[in-house]
Amino acid sequence: MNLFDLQPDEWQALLLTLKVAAVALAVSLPVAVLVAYLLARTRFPGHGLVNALVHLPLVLPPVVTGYVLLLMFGRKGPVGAFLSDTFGISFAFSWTGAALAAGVMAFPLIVRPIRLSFEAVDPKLEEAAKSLGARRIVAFFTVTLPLALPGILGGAILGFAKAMGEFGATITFVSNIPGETRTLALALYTATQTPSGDLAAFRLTLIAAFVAFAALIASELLARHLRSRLGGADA
Amino acid sequence: MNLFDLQPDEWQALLLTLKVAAVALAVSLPVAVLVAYLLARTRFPGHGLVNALVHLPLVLPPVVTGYVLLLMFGRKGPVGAFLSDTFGISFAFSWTGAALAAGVMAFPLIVRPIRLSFEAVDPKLEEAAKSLGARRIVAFFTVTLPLALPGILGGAILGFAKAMGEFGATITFVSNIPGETRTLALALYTATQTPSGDLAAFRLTLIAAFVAFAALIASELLARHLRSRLGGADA
Amino acid sequence: ELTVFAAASMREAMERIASEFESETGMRVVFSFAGTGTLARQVEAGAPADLFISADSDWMDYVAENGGVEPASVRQIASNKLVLAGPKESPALGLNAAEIAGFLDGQRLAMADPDTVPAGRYGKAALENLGLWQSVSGQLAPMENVRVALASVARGDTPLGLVYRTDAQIEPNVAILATFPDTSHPEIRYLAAVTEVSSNPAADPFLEFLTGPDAQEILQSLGFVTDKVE
Amino acid sequence: MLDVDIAGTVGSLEFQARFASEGGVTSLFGQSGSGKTTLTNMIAGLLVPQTGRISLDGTVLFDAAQGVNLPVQERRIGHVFQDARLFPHLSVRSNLTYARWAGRRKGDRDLDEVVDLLGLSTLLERKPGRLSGGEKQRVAIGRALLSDPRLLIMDEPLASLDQARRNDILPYLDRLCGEAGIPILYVSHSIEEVARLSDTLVILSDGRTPAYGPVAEMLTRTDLGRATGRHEAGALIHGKVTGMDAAWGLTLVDIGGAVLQIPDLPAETGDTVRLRIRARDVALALEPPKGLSIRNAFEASITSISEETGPYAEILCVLNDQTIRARITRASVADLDLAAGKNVTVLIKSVAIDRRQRSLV
Amino acid sequence: MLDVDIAGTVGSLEFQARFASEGGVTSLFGQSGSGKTTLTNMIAGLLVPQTGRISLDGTVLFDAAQGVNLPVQERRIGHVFQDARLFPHLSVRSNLTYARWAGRRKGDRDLDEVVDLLGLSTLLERKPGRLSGGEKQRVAIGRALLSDPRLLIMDEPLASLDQARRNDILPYLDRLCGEAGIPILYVSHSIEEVARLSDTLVILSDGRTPAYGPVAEMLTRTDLGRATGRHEAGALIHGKVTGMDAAWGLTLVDIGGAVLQIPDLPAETGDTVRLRIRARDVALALEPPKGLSIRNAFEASITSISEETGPYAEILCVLNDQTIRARITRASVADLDLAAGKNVTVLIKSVAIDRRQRSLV
Ligand SMILES: Nc1ncnc2c1ncn2[C@@H]1O[C@H](COP(=O)(O)OP(=O)(O)OP(=O)(O)O)[C@@H](O)[C@H]1O
Ligand SMILES: Nc1ncnc2c1ncn2[C@@H]1O[C@H](COP(=O)(O)OP(=O)(O)OP(=O)(O)O)[C@@H](O)[C@H]1O
Ligand SMILES: [Mg+2]
Ligand SMILES: [Mg+2]
Repeated sequence: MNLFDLQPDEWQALLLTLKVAAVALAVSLPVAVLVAYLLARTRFPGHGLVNALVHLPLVLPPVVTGYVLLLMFGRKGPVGAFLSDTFGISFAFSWTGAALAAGVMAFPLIVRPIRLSFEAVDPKLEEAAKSLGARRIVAFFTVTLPLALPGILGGAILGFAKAMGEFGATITFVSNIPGETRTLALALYTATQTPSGDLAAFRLTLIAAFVAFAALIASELLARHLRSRLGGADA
Repeated sequence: MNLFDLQPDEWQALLLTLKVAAVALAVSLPVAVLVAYLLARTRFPGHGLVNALVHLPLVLPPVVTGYVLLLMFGRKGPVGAFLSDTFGISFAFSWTGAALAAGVMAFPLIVRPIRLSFEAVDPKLEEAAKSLGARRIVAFFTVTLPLALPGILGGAILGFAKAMGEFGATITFVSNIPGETRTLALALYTATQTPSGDLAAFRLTLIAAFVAFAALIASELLARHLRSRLGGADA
Repeated sequence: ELTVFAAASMREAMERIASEFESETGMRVVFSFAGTGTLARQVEAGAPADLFISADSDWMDYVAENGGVEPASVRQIASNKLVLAGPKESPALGLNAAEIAGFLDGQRLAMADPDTVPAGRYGKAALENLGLWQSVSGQLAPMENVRVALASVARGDTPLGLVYRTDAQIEPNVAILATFPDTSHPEIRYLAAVTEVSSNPAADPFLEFLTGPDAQEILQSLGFVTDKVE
Repeated sequence: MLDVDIAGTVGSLEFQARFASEGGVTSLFGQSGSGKTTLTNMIAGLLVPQTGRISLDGTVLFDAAQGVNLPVQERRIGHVFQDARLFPHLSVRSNLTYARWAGRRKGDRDLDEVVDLLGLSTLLERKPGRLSGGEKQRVAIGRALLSDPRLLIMDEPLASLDQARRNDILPYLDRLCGEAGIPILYVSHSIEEVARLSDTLVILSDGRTPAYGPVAEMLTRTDLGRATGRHEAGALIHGKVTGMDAAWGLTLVDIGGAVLQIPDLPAETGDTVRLRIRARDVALALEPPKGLSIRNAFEASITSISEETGPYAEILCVLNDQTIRARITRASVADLDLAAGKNVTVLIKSVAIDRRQRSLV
Repeated sequence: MLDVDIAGTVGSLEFQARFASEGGVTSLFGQSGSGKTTLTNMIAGLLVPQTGRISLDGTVLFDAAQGVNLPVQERRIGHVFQDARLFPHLSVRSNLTYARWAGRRKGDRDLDEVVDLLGLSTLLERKPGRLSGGEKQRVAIGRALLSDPRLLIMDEPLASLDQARRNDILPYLDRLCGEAGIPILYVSHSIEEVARLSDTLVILSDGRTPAYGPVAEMLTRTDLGRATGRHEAGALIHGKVTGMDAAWGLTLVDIGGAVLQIPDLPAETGDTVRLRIRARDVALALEPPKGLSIRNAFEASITSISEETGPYAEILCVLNDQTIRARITRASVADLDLAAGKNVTVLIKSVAIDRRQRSLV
């Protein structure tokens, strides 16, 4: 068995992992940007509570988060039942559920760097935008957001990496179903469950590391590009 | 059983968790600051490799990281054997090992926000410091580091939360020994693994959430203080 | 296509049985392996599983009571033995405090977590029953599952592990140093049942197949005890 | 037009400002730290005063009593900030046109025209981080000019520009104000610029506005010496262009009772012009001198002589009802035996009244 | 003292600069975007030229051929940046003393003295974010002054300061240079400042240094009109204080062949002084006039008359070997029938030569 020849089930797990991580990121990133902006630039009642909720998945063991998701979004859970009855959307034991778990677990990691970046954008530039007639939302999209891009990228890469490696919440929430929810991390776990699985586990580790490495390189290149767009200096 | 009366074993787990998270943070934060600075401000051969290594614990399932730690720092592992022979330090099955696992897992989360903050410090201010006679290291400690404090705080709070909640690597590396390595996360997991453990799990969740909440509030206050020290505006 | 939620420790056996079943009936079986507790809660939550295979009777009772599986369909498919595993070429060990303490020599005894993993609960019961709990409980290394405990012994991080016979048998780097008498612990029962949500016509045949001669032979070859199967 | 009467506390500054201006250029003049930027920020809506009222052209921008506080983006005030505040991620071109594509301000001012005026044509694709100090400031000016403002606030916009560039920009601002009718609120340390450009002068001192009024009046007030800077004291006189001397490039301006010859004045016969004549450029003689290169000499009578401490004396002379201010040594006052009521010949070098010293009214 | 001969490319600018100065104040003068900041950054070590050599006081700071490139922190150059670059997290006091506690620069200049000079005493505990524009700039000046520099680079340091404050700071820089012997490299757009302060003037234009030399010489060069700004053209003359007229507050300065009366000159009998006399302040007469408030009149002979286009003529006169420059209308040249070689009476108002126009040598 050649080390660099992926088996069909490895391919499956790899593609599934990329799909899950990508969808998790795609869905949670906009929400994270919004939450980060609210946390950074506004004071509202419940500010502290939102902040704490965002961080909760980090503090709790993933199994608990997965269990909470199961209780909420499971077939019989209040949210799950509602979504399934109203929109026909079901997260239970499907890759969408894996993406949900990955997204929730990655959320705090995405929010924090973005929030820091928003806080670092000089409000004077937003004032300048407003004095030129831009409404708050326009100023946000034309000034604040572009200037916070390095942080958004940083948050995204942390979140993507986390989503790729998420294990505990995923296996608890959507179980370990091949082709549906068995991502690389879960396949790796499965491999370790038999004595003969060491080689398979090693191969899977390499695959995961390789993908992560590729994603990081891409993000570094993008970050460098972003920085050079700023002309290497502040105005 | 009163909900707010902690049981002795809950107390034990809580204190252990705080100890483990605090030590993990105390040890990894300085290293993270150094690594973040190198990644942000220098180009050296192996830059990409270091960056990838830092993120690896995030991408791999925690169990794998725990397993690697076991291979390296276990009694028979190369580093573990060396440390134990030379300094009599052993990480195996002790709370120090839990701190090591928590530190390693939290590391990427700490590095990223700090790195972003370093990148956001205007190099022109460092130039100004040098023109006033400050050597690079002095400029770092008097200008760059203080200006990156919000990011360092942000990284620290992410890292602390992660260290508090770390589960997979810890249980794999140092097992789940009450009083020694059974942190809140492991105790919580333990509770969920028995059919009758729901109430205990709920209590532990509350405790963990409460501690995290307290830590977040503290960090927010500190961050606000930092920002107000800057007079609310850039120079 | 049949979906089976099975305890992770059964992986090797289940995959072999499934391929046998597939070649006989043409029905594909898909497994989700995880800890018994995890799976039990999922089955309770209405997971799209047809069969649930538990490594623990308490969890199966729990699921049956909470309407996860059809209580009438629960059946035992195998049982197991507990052993003490040590490095290869170690001498056999007597199940008494002195010998065990001597062998451990201050190091830890790896076993599945008595608080979370069925294997750990059985192990604890056995140790208590033999009057050994007092002396070793301070020296335990409770692991997330049996495989991790066994690997720890195989690597030499711990000199001794209390594990299932099935696991110890396949691991080439360890030897079985002692076997616990069946009477020292509650019977280690592997139970299978059809879930409430299953409407798959192949569920019953597979359940049947598990207790059939082909499956039992496979289980036996992997070290499971099959003589008590109904 | 612009009516301001506000008060509040900003940091350590007790702020209280009151002035009104009738359009044209209103200059804010005061020492560093006197509150000029604070005042402009309040008018722009970036800072909120505690009490008072600001109205522009009949629109109430702020009224504490009525709870009105128009948001910045609805005030339509073009703001050239003291620090340029360019958008570092946008090219110079996108910075200049920001108000159009992000602020939905149309405006009919031509981008090319502004780019030419400010000499930015080779810089359009650059990011602000790669501009020099003066270039940044010019982009900031252009950005505000192109935002179709109802009022233009300029906080020391020309501080780091060279004289040649200032000489290009100032007449443009003049035109903007005159032709397009956009009032300008101008912050400057240079009394030359202020005199050259302003219609109304507002003095700021320690967060207060001790005086404001038409610039001609303000510049002849001797009690404001400290604020306006004695060296730069002078007077504004009005005149009417009566003809040209094309051969020598001189324009003849009738100031009522005398005709001045002024080089290089871009005005037509019939125009009314405003000339600022600095006290230090005016000499006095007992009788019209002969064989002198100074071309403008006319008789006027001394209305007052204020002998300050030090070697200087300030003399106000009146010709018809125009006031001229002269600054000579006390020694000369004594030598020539000058006194109030006496008639003297006022001498003004033609070249002293140059392009920077006058403005079309 | 400071020897610069460097070349390189920065962004779109082809850079090539060569000049030498013998200490004192060296001014860099040029339009916005001409490369002044770039040049100062190269001297400070913040930008590295491709080729060439920079030496200061015998120490080689940079030499491409020898591979020498002294790091910024070892050059001991106090730098007042065009953008203030204050440390936003430090109080004004900590900013001012940064070089002492972080740069291990001792220096014997007194903090209080600098704080007083710059009027910062009430601001010491503030953070830079709460300062006005001019206040920031003053802190930046103070910080550089207190860094015990071997050379002081000041990039448009007074751009946003009012006249009164400038008048306080300029003499201090003078003293710094004269008494403490610290050379200053001064970037400015104001020819007044440059003339007032400089010993050497370096003209920068499009990244090149077309001319440099002693300031007196440079200011009388008519070929540099565009660079120095015609309006501000003038000449420097040297003189010796021969006495005081205490009653009238006038100082008598012998310029060799004539004695000028100058108000308010802070000099002692016996001092040598340098006076800048702007061409526009000089009038010419055919014979010594009577009854005129202009006190300084002396005979000189015309060496050249350059009639430019437009209404003006530039006339150089010489008295002994001092050159005086006058600017009058072409009309007057014709009226008075002036020509090279002719003797005329030069008239200079005493008040025109005021405190801003002269410097102790
Ligand atoms: N955020 C702030 N907090 C506290 N004090 C402030 C703040 N901003 C400005 N000040 C103070 O208010 C006063 C007025 O500041 P302002 O910026 O309006 O001055 P300015 O007239 O524009 O001065 P400059 O000509 O130097 O720009 C100054 O003394 C300044 O120190
Ligand atoms: N980082 C950069 N990249 C590209 N071009 C630059 C960069 N910095 C400056 N320039 C260009 O180099 C030229 C010289 O810039 P420099 O800052 O030295 O000008 P300056 O003489 O100081 O002008 P000012 O008086 O406006 O401050 C300018 O045309 C500027 O646009
Ligand atoms: Mg200001
Ligand atoms: Mg510059």
